[in-house]
Amino acid sequence: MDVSRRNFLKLAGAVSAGSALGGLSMARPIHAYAKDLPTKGAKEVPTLCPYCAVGCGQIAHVRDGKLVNLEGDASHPISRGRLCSKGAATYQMTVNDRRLTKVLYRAPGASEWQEKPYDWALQEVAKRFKATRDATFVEKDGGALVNRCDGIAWIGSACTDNEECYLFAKLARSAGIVSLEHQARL
Amino acid sequence: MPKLAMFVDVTKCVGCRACTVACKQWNKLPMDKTHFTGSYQNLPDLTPTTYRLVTFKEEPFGGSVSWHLLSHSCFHCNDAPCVKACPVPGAMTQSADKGYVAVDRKKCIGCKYCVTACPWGIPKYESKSEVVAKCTFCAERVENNLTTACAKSCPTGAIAFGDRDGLLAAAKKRVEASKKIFPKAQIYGPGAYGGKGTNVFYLLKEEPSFYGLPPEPVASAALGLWKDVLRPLTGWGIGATVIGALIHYLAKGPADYEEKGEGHGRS
Amino acid sequence: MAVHEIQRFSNSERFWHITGAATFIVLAVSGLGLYARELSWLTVLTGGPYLSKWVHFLAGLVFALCQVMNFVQWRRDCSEWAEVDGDWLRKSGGYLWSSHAEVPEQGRFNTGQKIMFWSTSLESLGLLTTGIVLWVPFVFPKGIASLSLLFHAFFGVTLIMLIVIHVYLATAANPGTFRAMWTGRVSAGWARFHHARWWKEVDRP
Amino acid sequence: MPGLGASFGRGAMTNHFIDMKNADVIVIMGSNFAENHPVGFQWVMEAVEKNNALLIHVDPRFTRTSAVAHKHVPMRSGSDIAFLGGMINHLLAGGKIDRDYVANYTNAPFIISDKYAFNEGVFSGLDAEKRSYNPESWQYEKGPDGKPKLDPTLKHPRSVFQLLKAHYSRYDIETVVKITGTRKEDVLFVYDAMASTSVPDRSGFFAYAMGWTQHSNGVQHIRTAAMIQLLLGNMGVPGGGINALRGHANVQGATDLAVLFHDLPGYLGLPAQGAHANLKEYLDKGPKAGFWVNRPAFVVSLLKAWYGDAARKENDFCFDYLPKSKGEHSFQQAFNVMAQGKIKGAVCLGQNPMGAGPNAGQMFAGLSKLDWLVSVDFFVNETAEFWKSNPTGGLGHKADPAAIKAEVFVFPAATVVEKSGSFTNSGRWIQWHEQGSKSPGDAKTDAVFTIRLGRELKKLYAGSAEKKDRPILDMTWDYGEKEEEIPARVLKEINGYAVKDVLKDGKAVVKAGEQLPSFIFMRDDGSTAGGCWIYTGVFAKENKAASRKADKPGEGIGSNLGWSFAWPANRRILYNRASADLSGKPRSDRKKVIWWDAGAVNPDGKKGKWAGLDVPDFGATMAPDAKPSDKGLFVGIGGMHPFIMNPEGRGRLFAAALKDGPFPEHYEPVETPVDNVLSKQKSSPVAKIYKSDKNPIGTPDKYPYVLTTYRLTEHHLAGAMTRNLPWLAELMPNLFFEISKELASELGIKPGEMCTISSARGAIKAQACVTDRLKPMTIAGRKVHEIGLPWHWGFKGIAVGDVANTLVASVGDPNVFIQESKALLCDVKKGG
Repeated sequence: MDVSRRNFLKLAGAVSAGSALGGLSMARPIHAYAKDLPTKGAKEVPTLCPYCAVGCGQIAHVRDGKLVNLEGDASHPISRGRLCSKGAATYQMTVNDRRLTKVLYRAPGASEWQEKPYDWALQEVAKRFKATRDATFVEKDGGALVNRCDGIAWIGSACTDNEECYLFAKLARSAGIVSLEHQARL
Repeated sequence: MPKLAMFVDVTKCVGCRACTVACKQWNKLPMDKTHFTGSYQNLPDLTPTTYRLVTFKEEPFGGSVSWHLLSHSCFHCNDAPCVKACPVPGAMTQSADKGYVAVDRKKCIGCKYCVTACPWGIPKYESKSEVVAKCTFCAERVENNLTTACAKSCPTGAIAFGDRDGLLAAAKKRVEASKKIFPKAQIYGPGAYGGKGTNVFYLLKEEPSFYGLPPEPVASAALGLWKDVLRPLTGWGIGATVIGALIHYLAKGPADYEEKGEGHGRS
Repeated sequence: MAVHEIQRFSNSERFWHITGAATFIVLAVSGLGLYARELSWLTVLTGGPYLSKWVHFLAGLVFALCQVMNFVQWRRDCSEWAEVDGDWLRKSGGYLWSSHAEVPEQGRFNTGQKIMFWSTSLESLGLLTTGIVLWVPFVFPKGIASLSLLFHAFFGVTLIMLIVIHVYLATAANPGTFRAMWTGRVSAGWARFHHARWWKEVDRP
Repeated sequence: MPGLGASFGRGAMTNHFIDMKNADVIVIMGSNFAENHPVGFQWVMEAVEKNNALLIHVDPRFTRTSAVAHKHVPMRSGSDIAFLGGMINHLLAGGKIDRDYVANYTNAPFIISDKYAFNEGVFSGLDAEKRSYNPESWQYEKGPDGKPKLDPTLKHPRSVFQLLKAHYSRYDIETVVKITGTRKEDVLFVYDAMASTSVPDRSGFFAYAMGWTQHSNGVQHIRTAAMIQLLLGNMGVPGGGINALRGHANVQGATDLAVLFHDLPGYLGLPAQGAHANLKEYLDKGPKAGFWVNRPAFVVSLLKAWYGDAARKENDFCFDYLPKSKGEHSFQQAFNVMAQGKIKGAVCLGQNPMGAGPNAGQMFAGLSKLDWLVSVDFFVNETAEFWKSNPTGGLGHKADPAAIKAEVFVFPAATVVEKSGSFTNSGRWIQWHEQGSKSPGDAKTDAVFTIRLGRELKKLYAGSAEKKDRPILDMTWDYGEKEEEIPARVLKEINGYAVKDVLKDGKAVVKAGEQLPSFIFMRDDGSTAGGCWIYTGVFAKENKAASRKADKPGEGIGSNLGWSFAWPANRRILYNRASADLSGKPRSDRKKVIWWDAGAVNPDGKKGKWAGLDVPDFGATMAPDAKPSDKGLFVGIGGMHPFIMNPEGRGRLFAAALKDGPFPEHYEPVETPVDNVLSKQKSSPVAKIYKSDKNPIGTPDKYPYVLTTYRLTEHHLAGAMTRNLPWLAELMPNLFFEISKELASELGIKPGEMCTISSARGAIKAQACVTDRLKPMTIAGRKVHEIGLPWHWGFKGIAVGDVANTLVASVGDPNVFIQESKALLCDVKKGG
C-alpha cells in the first residue's frame, strides 16, 4: 500500500490542525459547584451531644426516620456550632453496624449469646428481680423498720437523661434498693 | 479574586481533631486502619479517606516543652499546580468566585498528575476507585452558604472560615500578637506562588520547615517547564515538523528513484 | 514480468516494527489526549479520558516490548559506524542540500535511520522509566516524580516529531519504502538506489 | 460535691461555661480542660483573646491544655492540697485577700469551740480504729442566745480567720516545693497571678475535674480552692467561682436526681437506719436555718410525686416506703459486697463497671458472683461480656464461662438522637433534646426499659398483701401509652404540680392540677407533688429546658436567661448576691451581676427588688438591710448573707460538714513513694480502704513510680461509646502510656514499644509514648518518676486494649467514696 500524495496531505492537515489547537493559550478551567446538600429536604432536629457535660447543641438531619447527618447547632450559645472529635463523631454512635438491635441472653455457664425476644427477656428479668428482692428483703433490722432490698444493685448512668435517672431512682427506691449508684462519685 | 478562605491559627489549636472527624462525618469517609507508634498522631499522613490531619510535634521550649499541633489539609491555591497539571476538563478545578479547588470524582481518571504537582502532596490516589481524593472545601456546603465542616466544628476557633480579605487582616493582627511569645511566628500561604497565594493560610509558631512544610510553596519548575514552556511549544513543534515535511515534499519532491519494472540483477 | 525483489525485513522484524508503529499511534493519540485539557477531545478516539489512561498504559507496555525487540534485532545493524556516516551527514543524506547522487553508498540502514533508531530507542527508554514513575508517583521522591512529568511529556512530544519525520521519509519522500516494511520485500532497484552497499551484499543471485 | 457544698451550700459548678469569658486569671488544675471539654474551652480562649486573661495549667503532665496555656506548671500527682494550701498561706501572709468580702461574706469572724485542735496532721475527734472523726469539737462556739459567736475584727485567736492563718502558716514555700516538686518561681507565679484577683475589679476561677476528685482526700482538694476563692472575693462574680468540669453528659443531672446511694432527688438525703425512724425525725434532723428550712415541703412533695394518693399525712406520706441505708452502699462497696455473694442481681444501664470501675479484678470478682445481670447499652460492652474475659489476665485472657453462673440479659438501648429528654450540663443548664431518628430493631430508651420493667413488677406483685410490696404497688407509674411522650410527662412530674390548690395567706396561688412555677410554692401538707425541687420551674407553663432564646453574641455577661433553664430558679451565677456590697451596690462596675433597685415597685405594691444581669440567687425582694428572721423562706438569713443555703448565710472557710477535717490538710495518697513532709500522718487517717483479697496496697520498693490515669479527647470513659466508632478508633487505636524520656532511657524503652505496667492489683500491657511532656521531679530530695495512663480501653470494640483500671486500688475518699485513681504506685517493665 502506498500512501498517495493526496492521502498524506489529508493526514498532515489533520495533524497540524490538532497542533494548532494544542498551542492555544491556557485558560484557567472554571468549575461551578452547585450541588445540592446531602441534607436537602431532611428535618433538622435539635439534640445534644451525649459525651461530656459542656452541653453542646447538635442538629440531627433526619430523613424518613433515618439519621443522615449530625453536626453542631450554630445557634447554641455555649457551643456556637462547634464540636470536639467525639461530638463530631456522634453520628456514628447511632449509625453503626456494631450496634445491638436484639436482646442477647447468656444462660448460666454458657459460652455463647442467644438472641431473644424483648418481651420474653423483660419478663424473665422481672421474675428474677422479684425472686431476688423477695429473698434478700430486710423489712426490719434491729427492730427498726428499714424496708431494704440488699440483694440487688442498680447501676445507673451519668449518660442517661434526667427523666431516666428520675425513673431509676423512683423504681429502685420503691423496690428498696440502696445500692443505687452511677459511675461518677463526686 | 477569590472571596472565601480558611485561616488556621496554630496558636489556638488544642489538637482535639474535631476537624478530622467533622470532615469524615460530612463526607462519610471510612476509617483508616492505624497503629500507635509512639505519638498521639496515629494517622501518619493524609489518605484518600482522610482529608484533614492534625500533626503532633514536641520540642523543648524555654525550660518547658512546646507541643506543636497543626491541622492541615488542602491549601486551595490560587493558580493551583494540581489544576494546572490536570488533563481532564472539569476534573480538578477552581471555583472562580469562591476560590476553592475541588476534584470531581466522576471526571477524575486517576492519572495522578496532581499528586505529583502539589507542593505539599495533598491529593491522595485511591487505587480501588482510581480517583484522587482531597479536601473539597466542602464545596456543596460553601455553595449553599454554609461554613466548611472543619471550621464549623473547630472548638477553639483555630480554623476560621470566611471572607478572604477579612481573614488576611485578622491573620496579620494575630501574627503580631503571637510574635511576643513565638518570635518566629509567621503567616504561611498568602505569599505562595509569587503572591498569588493560597486560600487556606496559617499562622505558624515556627518556621514552615519545622512542620515539614516547604518554606516558600511554589509549583515545581518542572511543572512550569511542562505547562508553560513545553505545552505551548508542542503545537508549534509538531506542526512545524509536519509543515516542514510538506514544504520539503513540495520543494524537493520525492526521491527521484523510479521503479523500472524490470530485473535489476547485477550484470 | 516479475520485478526482481529482495527480502529486506524478516517477518519477525516486521511484526515488532508494525506492532510498535500501531501502538505508537494509539500512544500518541491517547498521550496527547492526556497531555493537556485542550487536547482532551482526542481521547474520544481511545474511549474517553478514563479508558485512555488504561489504553495508554497498556499500549505503553506493548510499545516498550516492541522497542526492546526492535532494539535487539537492529542494534547490530545500527551500530556500524564508518567514515561514510559522516559524509552522509555532511550531505544531509541528500535530503536538504546535496543530491542523492552525492551521498555515499549505504549499508542496510543509512546514517539517518541509525540516528532515528538510537534516538527513538533512547526516548522510548525515557518514556518507559518516566511512565513507570508517573503510574506510581507516590513511591518516588517528589523531585523525581515531578521531573518525570516533564520528561515524559518532553520525550513524548519529541518522539512524535521524530516519528512524523520518519513516516514522511518512509512514505511520501521515498516512494517504495513503505512497501519494504509492509511486505518485507523491496525491488532490487530500490535496494540499489537506497542501500547500494547492502544491496551488493544481499542481492547475489 | 461536698467540697463545694460544705463551703458554699450547693455542690455544683458555681458559674457556667460562657461566663468564663469574663475572667482575668484562669487556673486549670486537676483538669485537662482543652482535651476533655474542648468546646467549653472556647470560653477560656475567649477570655484570653478578648479579656487578656492569664491562663495557667497546673498539672503533672504537659497536655493539650498546656499546649495553649500561657504557663504550664508541673507538680506531682496528689500534692494539690500542699500547692493550694501554700497559696492560702501566701495570700494571708501577704495580705492579698479581699478583706471586706472575707469579713462580711465568709465565716472568718466565727469563733470555733475551744475543744478544736490539730496536731501532727490529725484533727481532734479521731477514732483511729474506726478510721473516722467525731466532728463535735469542730463546731462554732455559741453565745447564750444559742447563736454562733463572732469577732468582726477577726482577731480572736479562735476565730476561723486566725485558725486558718495558723493552720496554713505551715505551708511555707519551701515546704510546698518539697512536696509538689514544682520550681519555686513557678509556684510563686501561680500564687501571684491568683492574688491579683483579690481586688473587686478582677476575678479569676479554678477549673477542675477528676484530677482533684479522684484522690483519697479528693473533696478536700476542692475545699482548698473554695477557700481561696472566698479569700479572694471571687465567688458570685462574673469570671470567678469554682468551675467543676463534668465528664459525662448528665453527671450533674444524675447527681441532682440522686442515682447515688446516699441521696434522694434534690439533695434531700436518703434516710439512714438508726437516724431516721420516721418522717418527723428525718425532717427534724435537717438544717434549722438557711433556705434548707423549706426541706419538709420538698420531701413531702417528693413522696407525693412517688406515691400519689397513697401518700397521706396520716401515714407520714409513705416515708416508711423509702429504704433506710445501713452505712455505705457506694459503687466500690457494692462490688465488694457483690464479691462476698450478698448482692445477687444487678442492673447496669449505660454503665460499664468492667472498664470504668476501679480495680477491675474486684469488679470481675463481684460480677462473677451474681445470679443475674442486666446490661442496657448500644453495644455489647465489657461488663455484658465479662464472662468471656478476666481483665486481670490482660487482653485476650479468657475467663472460664462454665464456672460463671450468672445469667446475663443485654438490652439494646436507644441513642440520644433517638429519644427526647433533658441533660443537665456542667453549668446546671437543663437542656432538652428532641427525638430525631428511630431506633433500630428492639433498641429502646432507658426510660421505656425502666417503665416496662416497673409494669412487669407491678403485675408480678399484684394482689400481694405483704407490706413490703406496697411501695411497688403504690408507686405512681402511669406515663401513658405513647412511649415518645414519656420524657415530657416525667419532666412535668419532676417539676411538680399542685395536687390541691396551693394556698398563701389563705389565697390559692397555684390551682389544683397546675404545674408549679417555683419551688417556693411547695408545701409540706401534701397539696403539692414534685420529684426534684431544685428543678421546679423547668416545666411550669412550658418546657423551659427546650427554650431557645439566646442572648445576642458578645452581649452582656453571657447569662442567656432565655436559653434552657438553669437550676435553681434559672440562676446562672450562683451566690451572685456576693457581687454587691452590703448596701446592695455592685462591688465593681466591671464585675457587676445584680444590685438592689430600691425604687422598683413590686406587684404587691412594696418597693425595692434585686435587679441585674442574672436571676438573683437571693430573696428577690429581700432588702440588703433586712434583718435575719426566724420565719419565712429564709430563716436566719439577712439581706447581707449571700450564701442562702448555709444556715449562717456565709461562705465557709472552716467547715465541720466533711468527714476528714474542717480545714483541708495535705496527706500523701494511700500509695506514695515518699513520706509526708508536713506531718507524721502519712496518708489520710480516714481514707476508705476496701478490705478484699483483690485489693493489696503497693509499696515503693516494689512499685517505685507514681501512676496517674487520665482521659483523651478521642475516647469517652470506659470506651463503649467511642471505641466502637470507626472515626474515633482510628484516631486512638491502641492503649499507650506516657513516660518521660529520662525514665524511658533508664529502662531502655523505645517509643511505641510494648511494655508491662503493674501495680499491687495486677498488670497490663501498653505501648510507650516516650515524651518530654513528663519530667522526673525531686520530691523531698528524692527523684520521683511519674507515669501517665489513659484508661479508656477494654476488650470489646474496634479499638481494643487492656483495662487500665486493673491497676487501680479500691481506695476511696471518706466523704464520697470516689476511687484514688489519680495517684498510685506502679512498676514498668520493657516487653509485653
